[in-house]
Amino acid sequence: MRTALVDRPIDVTALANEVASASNGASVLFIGTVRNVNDGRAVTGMEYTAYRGMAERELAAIAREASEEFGGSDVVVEHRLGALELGDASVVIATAHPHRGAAYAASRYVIEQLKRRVPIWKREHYVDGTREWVDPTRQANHAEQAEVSK
Amino acid sequence: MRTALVDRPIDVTALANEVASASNGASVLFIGTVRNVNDGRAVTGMEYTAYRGMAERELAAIAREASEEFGGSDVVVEHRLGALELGDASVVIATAHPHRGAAYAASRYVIEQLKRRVPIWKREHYVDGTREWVDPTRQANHAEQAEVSK
Amino acid sequence: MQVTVLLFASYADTLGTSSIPLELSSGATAGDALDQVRSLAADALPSKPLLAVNERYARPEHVLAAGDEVAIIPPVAGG
Amino acid sequence: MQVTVLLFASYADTLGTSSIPLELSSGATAGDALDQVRSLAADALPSKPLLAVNERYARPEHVLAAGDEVAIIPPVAGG
Repeated sequence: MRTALVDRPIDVTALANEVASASNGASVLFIGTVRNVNDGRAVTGMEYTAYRGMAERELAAIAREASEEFGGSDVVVEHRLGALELGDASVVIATAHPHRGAAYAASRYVIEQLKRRVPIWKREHYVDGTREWVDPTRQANHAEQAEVSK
Repeated sequence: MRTALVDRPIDVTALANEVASASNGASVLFIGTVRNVNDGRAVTGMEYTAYRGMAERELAAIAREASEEFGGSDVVVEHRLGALELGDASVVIATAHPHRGAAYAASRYVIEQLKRRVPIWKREHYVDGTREWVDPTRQANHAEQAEVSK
Repeated sequence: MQVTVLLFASYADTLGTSSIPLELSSGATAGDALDQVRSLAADALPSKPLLAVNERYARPEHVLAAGDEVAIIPPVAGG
Repeated sequence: MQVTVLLFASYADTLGTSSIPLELSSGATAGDALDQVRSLAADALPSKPLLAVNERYARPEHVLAAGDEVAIIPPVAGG
Protein backbone atom coordinates (compact mmCIF):
# COMPACT_ATOMS: atom_id res chain seq x y z
CA MET A 1 0.00 0.00 0.00
CA ARG A 2 1.32 3.41 -0.96
CA THR A 3 -0.21 6.83 -1.57
CA ALA A 4 1.48 10.01 -2.71
CA LEU A 5 0.97 13.51 -4.01
CA VAL A 6 3.42 14.05 -6.85
CA ASP A 7 4.64 17.04 -8.83
CA ARG A 8 5.62 15.10 -11.96
CA PRO A 9 3.77 12.96 -14.52
CA ILE A 10 2.33 9.72 -13.11
CA ASP A 11 3.87 6.52 -14.48
CA VAL A 12 0.83 4.28 -15.01
CA THR A 13 2.91 1.21 -15.86
CA ALA A 14 4.98 1.57 -12.70
CA LEU A 15 1.82 1.65 -10.57
CA ALA A 16 0.42 -1.39 -12.37
CA ASN A 17 3.65 -3.27 -11.69
CA GLU A 18 3.67 -2.14 -8.07
CA VAL A 19 0.39 -3.92 -7.25
CA ALA A 20 0.96 -6.90 -9.54
CA SER A 21 2.01 -10.12 -7.86
CA ALA A 22 1.78 -13.83 -8.59
CA SER A 23 -0.97 -14.20 -5.98
CA ASN A 24 -3.15 -11.39 -7.33
CA GLY A 25 -5.13 -12.59 -10.34
CA ALA A 26 -6.86 -9.26 -10.94
CA SER A 27 -5.61 -5.68 -11.12
CA VAL A 28 -7.76 -2.63 -11.76
CA LEU A 29 -6.32 0.74 -12.74
CA PHE A 30 -8.34 3.91 -12.64
CA ILE A 31 -6.85 6.81 -14.57
CA GLY A 32 -8.39 10.25 -14.25
CA THR A 33 -7.31 12.68 -16.95
CA VAL A 34 -7.83 16.36 -17.73
CA ARG A 35 -10.79 16.73 -20.07
CA ASN A 36 -11.19 19.33 -22.81
CA VAL A 37 -14.76 20.10 -21.72
CA ASN A 38 -16.15 20.45 -18.20
CA ASP A 39 -19.57 21.63 -17.22
CA GLY A 40 -20.10 22.73 -20.81
CA ARG A 41 -17.01 24.97 -21.10
CA ALA A 42 -13.95 24.41 -23.31
CA VAL A 43 -10.92 23.76 -21.10
CA THR A 44 -7.28 24.30 -22.12
CA GLY A 45 -5.51 23.21 -18.94
CA MET A 46 -5.76 22.63 -15.22
CA GLU A 47 -3.93 23.59 -12.06
CA TYR A 48 -4.10 21.36 -8.96
CA THR A 49 -3.31 22.51 -5.46
CA ALA A 50 -3.70 20.84 -2.07
CA TYR A 51 -3.56 21.21 1.69
CA ARG A 52 -0.61 18.95 1.37
CA GLY A 53 -0.20 17.39 4.81
CA MET A 54 -3.88 16.78 5.29
CA ALA A 55 -4.37 15.51 1.73
CA GLU A 56 -1.57 12.98 2.23
CA ARG A 57 -3.09 11.86 5.52
CA GLU A 58 -6.62 11.50 4.07
CA LEU A 59 -5.39 9.69 0.99
CA ALA A 60 -3.47 7.20 3.12
CA ALA A 61 -6.53 6.68 5.34
CA ILE A 62 -8.73 5.99 2.29
CA ALA A 63 -6.28 3.42 0.90
CA ARG A 64 -6.18 1.68 4.29
CA GLU A 65 -9.97 1.64 4.49
CA ALA A 66 -10.26 0.25 0.96
CA SER A 67 -7.82 -2.53 1.72
CA GLU A 68 -9.51 -3.42 5.02
CA GLU A 69 -13.01 -3.32 3.56
CA PHE A 70 -12.18 -5.30 0.42
CA GLY A 71 -10.27 -8.38 1.41
CA GLY A 72 -6.81 -6.96 1.90
CA SER A 73 -6.56 -5.57 -1.63
CA ASP A 74 -3.26 -4.00 -2.56
CA VAL A 75 -3.82 -0.28 -3.13
CA VAL A 76 -1.45 2.28 -4.66
CA VAL A 77 -2.57 5.83 -5.41
CA GLU A 78 -0.79 8.83 -6.87
CA HIS A 79 -2.43 12.23 -7.30
CA ARG A 80 -0.61 14.88 -9.27
CA LEU A 81 -0.39 18.55 -8.29
CA GLY A 82 0.66 21.62 -10.27
CA ALA A 83 -0.03 22.58 -13.88
CA LEU A 84 -1.51 19.85 -16.09
CA GLU A 85 -2.26 19.81 -19.78
CA LEU A 86 -5.22 18.22 -21.57
CA GLY A 87 -5.00 14.44 -21.42
CA ASP A 88 -2.51 14.41 -18.53
CA ALA A 89 -3.34 11.95 -15.75
CA SER A 90 -4.31 13.78 -12.56
CA VAL A 91 -4.86 10.62 -10.52
CA VAL A 92 -4.05 6.94 -10.92
CA ILE A 93 -5.46 4.29 -8.57
CA ALA A 94 -4.08 0.76 -8.81
CA THR A 95 -5.73 -2.05 -6.88
CA ALA A 96 -5.11 -5.79 -6.96
CA HIS A 97 -6.56 -8.88 -5.33
CA PRO A 98 -6.74 -12.61 -6.03
CA HIS A 99 -10.36 -12.02 -7.16
CA ARG A 100 -11.66 -9.28 -9.44
CA GLY A 101 -14.71 -8.24 -7.39
CA ALA A 102 -12.54 -6.94 -4.57
CA ALA A 103 -10.13 -5.19 -6.93
CA TYR A 104 -12.98 -3.32 -8.66
CA ALA A 105 -14.70 -2.45 -5.37
CA ALA A 106 -11.52 -1.14 -3.77
CA SER A 107 -10.80 0.99 -6.86
CA ARG A 108 -14.26 2.51 -6.83
CA TYR A 109 -14.12 3.15 -3.09
CA VAL A 110 -10.86 5.07 -3.39
CA ILE A 111 -11.98 7.39 -6.18
CA GLU A 112 -15.37 8.14 -4.59
CA GLN A 113 -13.85 8.88 -1.18
CA LEU A 114 -10.98 10.84 -2.72
CA LYS A 115 -13.43 13.14 -4.47
CA ARG A 116 -15.39 13.59 -1.25
CA ARG A 117 -12.68 13.98 1.40
CA VAL A 118 -9.20 14.77 0.12
CA PRO A 119 -8.43 18.52 0.30
CA ILE A 120 -7.32 19.06 -3.29
CA TRP A 121 -8.58 21.84 -5.52
CA LYS A 122 -8.34 22.53 -9.20
CA ARG A 123 -8.49 25.67 -11.28
CA GLU A 124 -9.59 25.29 -14.86
CA HIS A 125 -8.14 27.42 -17.62
CA TYR A 126 -10.63 28.18 -20.37
CA VAL A 127 -10.28 28.92 -24.07
CA ASP A 128 -11.25 32.56 -23.48
CA GLY A 129 -8.26 33.04 -21.15
CA THR A 130 -10.25 33.06 -17.90
CA ARG A 131 -9.55 30.70 -14.99
CA GLU A 132 -11.89 29.42 -12.34
CA TRP A 133 -11.74 27.20 -9.25
CA VAL A 134 -13.93 24.14 -9.78
CA ASP A 135 -16.74 23.79 -7.26
CA PRO A 136 -18.33 20.33 -7.66
CA THR A 137 -21.20 21.30 -5.36
CA ARG A 138 -22.12 24.15 -7.70
CA GLN A 139 -21.67 21.97 -10.81
CA ALA A 140 -24.16 19.49 -9.39
CA ASN A 141 -26.69 22.31 -9.14
CA HIS A 142 -26.04 23.32 -12.74
CA ALA A 143 -26.56 19.74 -13.84
CA GLU A 144 -29.81 19.53 -11.90
CA GLN A 145 -31.06 22.76 -13.39
CA ALA A 146 -30.14 21.51 -16.84
CA GLU A 147 -32.10 18.34 -16.12
CA VAL A 148 -35.13 20.31 -14.99
CA SER A 149 -35.02 22.66 -17.98
CA LYS A 150 -35.02 19.79 -20.51
CA MET B 1 -13.27 -0.08 -30.22
CA ARG B 2 -10.96 -3.01 -30.88
CA THR B 3 -10.78 -6.60 -29.66
CA ALA B 4 -8.15 -9.22 -30.43
CA LEU B 5 -6.77 -12.60 -29.50
CA VAL B 6 -2.99 -12.29 -29.41
CA ASP B 7 -0.09 -14.74 -29.23
CA ARG B 8 2.40 -12.33 -27.62
CA PRO B 9 2.58 -10.39 -24.34
CA ILE B 10 -0.11 -7.71 -23.94
CA ASP B 11 1.19 -4.13 -23.82
CA VAL B 12 -0.89 -2.57 -21.03
CA THR B 13 0.39 0.95 -21.66
CA ALA B 14 -0.49 0.74 -25.36
CA LEU B 15 -4.06 -0.23 -24.51
CA ALA B 16 -4.34 2.59 -21.98
CA ASN B 17 -3.15 5.06 -24.60
CA GLU B 18 -5.51 3.61 -27.19
CA VAL B 19 -8.64 4.53 -25.19
CA ALA B 20 -7.26 7.78 -23.77
CA SER B 21 -8.51 10.98 -25.37
CA ALA B 22 -8.96 14.58 -24.34
CA SER B 23 -12.72 14.10 -24.08
CA ASN B 24 -12.53 11.01 -21.84
CA GLY B 25 -11.89 12.03 -18.24
CA ALA B 26 -11.84 8.47 -16.90
CA SER B 27 -10.12 5.29 -18.03
CA VAL B 28 -10.37 1.91 -16.33
CA LEU B 29 -7.97 -0.94 -17.03
CA PHE B 30 -8.67 -4.48 -15.93
CA ILE B 31 -5.65 -6.77 -15.99
CA GLY B 32 -6.13 -10.49 -15.42
CA THR B 33 -2.93 -12.34 -14.60
CA VAL B 34 -1.90 -15.96 -14.06
CA ARG B 35 -2.03 -16.73 -10.35
CA ASN B 36 0.28 -19.05 -8.45
CA VAL B 37 -2.64 -20.70 -6.68
CA ASN B 38 -6.01 -21.68 -8.08
CA ASP B 39 -8.70 -23.70 -6.37
CA GLY B 40 -6.17 -24.52 -3.65
CA ARG B 41 -3.47 -25.99 -5.93
CA ALA B 42 -0.01 -24.55 -6.59
CA VAL B 43 0.20 -23.47 -10.23
CA THR B 44 3.42 -23.08 -12.24
CA GLY B 45 2.01 -21.94 -15.57
CA MET B 46 -0.98 -21.82 -17.86
CA GLU B 47 -1.87 -22.66 -21.42
CA TYR B 48 -4.73 -20.84 -23.19
CA THR B 49 -6.49 -22.13 -26.26
CA ALA B 50 -9.58 -20.93 -28.12
CA TYR B 51 -12.13 -21.65 -30.80
CA ARG B 52 -10.49 -18.77 -32.52
CA GLY B 53 -13.05 -17.52 -35.02
CA MET B 54 -15.93 -17.78 -32.61
CA ALA B 55 -13.96 -16.29 -29.72
CA GLU B 56 -13.06 -13.26 -31.84
CA ARG B 57 -16.68 -12.85 -32.86
CA GLU B 58 -18.01 -13.11 -29.28
CA LEU B 59 -15.37 -10.78 -27.90
CA ALA B 60 -16.22 -8.16 -30.52
CA ALA B 61 -19.93 -8.54 -29.76
CA ILE B 62 -19.29 -8.06 -26.03
CA ALA B 63 -17.26 -4.89 -26.61
CA ARG B 64 -20.04 -3.51 -28.82
CA GLU B 65 -22.67 -4.32 -26.20
CA ALA B 66 -20.60 -2.68 -23.45
CA SER B 67 -20.18 0.48 -25.47
CA GLU B 68 -23.86 0.65 -26.40
CA GLU B 69 -25.07 -0.06 -22.89
CA PHE B 70 -22.68 2.34 -21.15
CA GLY B 71 -22.86 5.66 -22.93
CA GLY B 72 -20.63 4.99 -25.91
CA SER B 73 -17.60 4.05 -23.83
CA ASP B 74 -14.42 3.34 -25.74
CA VAL B 75 -13.56 -0.33 -25.29
CA VAL B 76 -10.35 -2.15 -26.23
CA VAL B 77 -9.74 -5.77 -25.24
CA GLU B 78 -6.86 -8.16 -25.82
CA HIS B 79 -6.86 -11.78 -24.67
CA ARG B 80 -3.67 -13.76 -24.90
CA LEU B 81 -3.42 -17.36 -26.09
CA GLY B 82 -0.62 -19.93 -25.80
CA ALA B 83 1.77 -20.64 -22.94
CA LEU B 84 1.80 -18.10 -20.10
CA GLU B 85 3.99 -17.85 -17.03
CA LEU B 86 3.02 -16.79 -13.52
CA GLY B 87 2.20 -13.09 -13.42
CA ASP B 88 1.71 -12.80 -17.18
CA ALA B 89 -1.40 -10.86 -18.23
CA SER B 90 -3.93 -13.17 -19.88
CA VAL B 91 -6.47 -10.43 -20.55
CA VAL B 92 -6.47 -6.63 -20.52
CA ILE B 93 -9.67 -4.60 -20.85
CA ALA B 94 -9.37 -0.85 -21.35
CA THR B 95 -12.47 1.33 -21.19
CA ALA B 96 -12.83 5.11 -21.22
CA HIS B 97 -15.63 7.62 -20.98
CA PRO B 98 -16.08 11.27 -20.00
CA HIS B 99 -17.49 10.02 -16.65
CA ARG B 100 -16.06 7.30 -14.44
CA GLY B 101 -19.31 5.42 -13.72
CA ALA B 102 -19.66 4.36 -17.34
CA ALA B 103 -15.98 3.41 -17.66
CA TYR B 104 -16.18 1.13 -14.59
CA ALA B 105 -19.49 -0.40 -15.66
CA ALA B 106 -18.28 -1.13 -19.19
CA SER B 107 -15.11 -2.75 -17.81
CA ARG B 108 -17.06 -4.98 -15.46
CA TYR B 109 -19.54 -5.95 -18.17
CA VAL B 110 -16.77 -7.06 -20.52
CA ILE B 111 -14.96 -9.30 -18.01
CA GLU B 112 -18.17 -10.93 -16.71
CA GLN B 113 -19.47 -11.65 -20.21
CA LEU B 114 -16.07 -12.77 -21.43
CA LYS B 115 -15.88 -15.36 -18.67
CA ARG B 116 -19.40 -16.55 -19.50
CA ARG B 117 -19.46 -16.61 -23.30
CA VAL B 118 -16.10 -16.48 -25.04
CA PRO B 119 -14.90 -19.97 -26.06
CA ILE B 120 -11.46 -19.89 -24.49
CA TRP B 121 -10.02 -22.66 -22.32
CA LYS B 122 -7.04 -22.89 -20.06
CA ARG B 123 -4.93 -25.76 -18.85
CA GLU B 124 -3.12 -25.29 -15.58
CA HIS B 125 0.31 -26.76 -14.96
CA TYR B 126 0.85 -27.78 -11.35
CA VAL B 127 3.94 -28.05 -9.19
CA ASP B 128 3.68 -31.86 -9.24
CA GLY B 129 4.04 -31.89 -13.04
CA THR B 130 0.40 -32.67 -13.81
CA ARG B 131 -1.80 -30.52 -16.06
CA GLU B 132 -5.53 -30.04 -16.02
CA TRP B 133 -8.17 -28.17 -18.01
CA VAL B 134 -9.89 -25.64 -15.77
CA ASP B 135 -13.62 -26.17 -15.39
CA PRO B 136 -15.14 -23.14 -13.64
CA THR B 137 -18.46 -24.96 -13.20
CA ARG B 138 -16.72 -27.70 -11.24
CA GLN B 139 -14.60 -25.21 -9.23
CA ALA B 140 -17.83 -23.55 -8.06
CA ASN B 141 -18.93 -26.92 -6.71
CA HIS B 142 -15.62 -27.43 -4.92
CA ALA B 143 -15.95 -24.01 -3.34
CA GLU B 144 -19.48 -24.78 -2.22
CA GLN B 145 -18.44 -28.11 -0.74
CA ALA B 146 -15.58 -26.40 1.05
CA GLU B 147 -18.07 -23.90 2.45
CA VAL B 148 -20.38 -26.65 3.63
CA SER B 149 -17.56 -28.65 5.22
CA LYS B 150 -16.38 -25.68 7.30
CA MET C 1 -24.90 -34.58 -45.99
CA GLN C 2 -21.52 -34.00 -44.42
CA VAL C 3 -20.78 -31.70 -41.47
CA THR C 4 -17.65 -31.15 -39.39
CA VAL C 5 -17.69 -31.46 -35.62
CA LEU C 6 -15.03 -29.49 -33.73
CA LEU C 7 -13.76 -30.50 -30.30
CA PHE C 8 -11.71 -28.40 -27.88
CA ALA C 9 -9.69 -28.66 -24.70
CA SER C 10 -10.79 -31.57 -22.48
CA TYR C 11 -13.28 -32.83 -25.09
CA ALA C 12 -10.54 -32.99 -27.74
CA ASP C 13 -8.39 -34.91 -25.25
CA THR C 14 -11.24 -37.32 -24.54
CA LEU C 15 -11.85 -38.04 -28.24
CA GLY C 16 -8.17 -37.87 -29.19
CA THR C 17 -8.95 -35.47 -32.01
CA SER C 18 -10.10 -31.90 -32.54
CA SER C 19 -12.17 -32.46 -35.67
CA ILE C 20 -14.52 -35.24 -36.81
CA PRO C 21 -16.27 -35.38 -40.21
CA LEU C 22 -19.81 -36.76 -39.84
CA GLU C 23 -22.25 -38.12 -42.43
CA LEU C 24 -25.81 -37.17 -41.35
CA SER C 25 -29.19 -37.59 -43.00
CA SER C 26 -30.99 -34.48 -44.24
CA GLY C 27 -32.87 -32.70 -41.44
CA ALA C 28 -30.42 -33.78 -38.77
CA THR C 29 -29.88 -31.39 -35.86
CA ALA C 30 -26.89 -30.19 -33.85
CA GLY C 31 -28.12 -32.52 -31.10
CA ASP C 32 -27.99 -35.46 -33.54
CA ALA C 33 -24.37 -34.60 -34.35
CA LEU C 34 -23.61 -34.48 -30.64
CA ASP C 35 -25.22 -37.89 -30.07
CA GLN C 36 -23.11 -39.47 -32.80
CA VAL C 37 -19.91 -38.04 -31.34
CA ARG C 38 -20.90 -39.12 -27.83
CA SER C 39 -21.42 -42.68 -29.04
CA LEU C 40 -17.86 -42.62 -30.48
CA ALA C 41 -16.58 -41.62 -27.05
CA ALA C 42 -18.57 -44.21 -25.11
CA ASP C 43 -20.62 -41.33 -23.69
CA ALA C 44 -17.54 -39.80 -22.00
CA LEU C 45 -18.81 -36.38 -23.06
CA PRO C 46 -21.57 -34.76 -21.00
CA SER C 47 -25.10 -35.12 -22.37
CA LYS C 48 -25.90 -31.39 -22.60
CA PRO C 49 -22.76 -29.40 -23.42
CA LEU C 50 -22.98 -26.00 -25.10
CA LEU C 51 -23.14 -26.25 -28.87
CA ALA C 52 -22.28 -23.83 -31.64
CA VAL C 53 -23.04 -23.93 -35.33
CA ASN C 54 -20.83 -21.88 -37.66
CA GLU C 55 -19.31 -19.95 -34.74
CA ARG C 56 -22.57 -19.03 -33.02
CA TYR C 57 -24.14 -20.64 -29.97
CA ALA C 58 -27.03 -22.89 -31.06
CA ARG C 59 -29.68 -25.08 -29.45
CA PRO C 60 -29.66 -28.87 -29.92
CA GLU C 61 -32.78 -28.51 -32.10
CA HIS C 62 -30.88 -26.34 -34.61
CA VAL C 63 -31.30 -28.01 -38.04
CA LEU C 64 -28.00 -28.45 -39.85
CA ALA C 65 -27.11 -27.80 -43.48
CA ALA C 66 -24.42 -29.54 -45.51
CA GLY C 67 -20.96 -28.15 -44.72
CA ASP C 68 -21.95 -26.76 -41.32
CA GLU C 69 -19.31 -26.52 -38.61
CA VAL C 70 -20.69 -27.88 -35.32
CA ALA C 71 -18.66 -27.16 -32.20
CA ILE C 72 -19.04 -28.94 -28.86
CA ILE C 73 -18.02 -26.35 -26.31
CA PRO C 74 -16.53 -27.37 -22.95
CA PRO C 75 -17.15 -25.03 -19.99
CA VAL C 76 -15.36 -21.84 -21.02
CA ALA C 77 -12.52 -20.56 -18.85
CA GLY C 78 -11.23 -17.36 -20.40
CA GLY C 79 -10.02 -14.32 -18.53
CA MET D 1 -3.68 32.37 22.57
CA GLN D 2 -2.52 32.39 18.98
CA VAL D 3 -3.66 30.04 16.21
CA THR D 4 -3.02 30.02 12.47
CA VAL D 5 -5.85 29.94 9.95
CA LEU D 6 -5.06 28.46 6.54
CA LEU D 7 -6.94 29.39 3.39
CA PHE D 8 -6.90 27.59 0.04
CA ALA D 9 -7.96 27.99 -3.55
CA SER D 10 -10.94 30.35 -3.97
CA TYR D 11 -10.93 31.26 -0.27
CA ALA D 12 -7.26 32.28 -0.43
CA ASP D 13 -8.09 34.39 -3.51
CA THR D 14 -11.00 36.03 -1.66
CA LEU D 15 -8.85 36.94 1.37
CA GLY D 16 -5.75 37.69 -0.69
CA THR D 17 -3.67 35.46 1.57
CA SER D 18 -3.24 31.79 2.40
CA SER D 19 -2.44 32.15 6.09
CA ILE D 20 -3.75 34.42 8.86
CA PRO D 21 -2.45 34.50 12.46
CA LEU D 22 -5.31 35.03 14.91
CA GLU D 23 -5.32 36.03 18.57
CA LEU D 24 -8.21 34.22 20.32
CA SER D 25 -9.31 34.04 23.93
CA SER D 26 -8.94 30.75 25.78
CA GLY D 27 -11.78 28.32 25.07
CA ALA D 28 -12.35 29.66 21.56
CA THR D 29 -13.58 27.19 18.97
CA ALA D 30 -12.84 26.50 15.30
CA GLY D 31 -16.15 28.25 14.57
CA ASP D 32 -14.93 31.35 16.42
CA ALA D 33 -11.80 31.39 14.27
CA LEU D 34 -13.97 31.09 11.17
CA ASP D 35 -16.19 33.98 12.29
CA GLN D 36 -13.18 36.25 12.78
CA VAL D 37 -11.85 35.43 9.32
CA ARG D 38 -15.28 35.92 7.76
CA SER D 39 -15.52 39.38 9.31
CA LEU D 40 -12.15 40.24 7.70
CA ALA D 41 -13.60 39.23 4.33
CA ALA D 42 -16.88 41.13 4.75
CA ASP D 43 -18.61 37.74 4.97
CA ALA D 44 -17.48 36.79 1.42
CA LEU D 45 -16.79 33.27 2.74
CA PRO D 46 -19.71 30.88 3.18
CA SER D 47 -21.08 30.57 6.71
CA LYS D 48 -20.63 26.81 7.07
CA PRO D 49 -17.56 25.66 5.15
CA LEU D 50 -15.72 22.48 6.10
CA LEU D 51 -13.14 23.04 8.80
CA ALA D 52 -10.04 21.14 9.83
CA VAL D 53 -7.88 21.43 12.92
CA ASN D 54 -4.31 20.15 12.70
CA GLU D 55 -5.00 18.34 9.40
CA ARG D 56 -8.17 16.55 10.53
CA TYR D 57 -11.75 17.47 9.75
CA ALA D 58 -13.34 19.12 12.81
CA ARG D 59 -16.72 20.50 13.85
CA PRO D 60 -17.20 24.26 14.53
CA GLU D 61 -17.57 23.40 18.25
CA HIS D 62 -14.04 21.95 18.36
CA VAL D 63 -12.18 23.81 21.14
CA LEU D 64 -8.81 25.14 20.02
CA ALA D 65 -5.46 25.06 21.78
CA ALA D 66 -2.61 27.54 21.39
CA GLY D 67 -0.65 26.87 18.20
CA ASP D 68 -3.44 24.99 16.46
CA GLU D 69 -3.63 25.08 12.69
CA VAL D 70 -7.22 25.77 11.58
CA ALA D 71 -8.01 25.24 7.91
CA ILE D 72 -11.07 26.56 6.11
CA ILE D 73 -11.70 24.02 3.37
CA PRO D 74 -13.39 25.04 0.10
CA PRO D 75 -15.43 22.34 -1.70
CA VAL D 76 -12.80 19.75 -2.61
CA ALA D 77 -12.26 18.93 -6.29
CA GLY D 78 -9.58 16.26 -6.50
CA GLY D 79 -9.50 13.40 -8.95
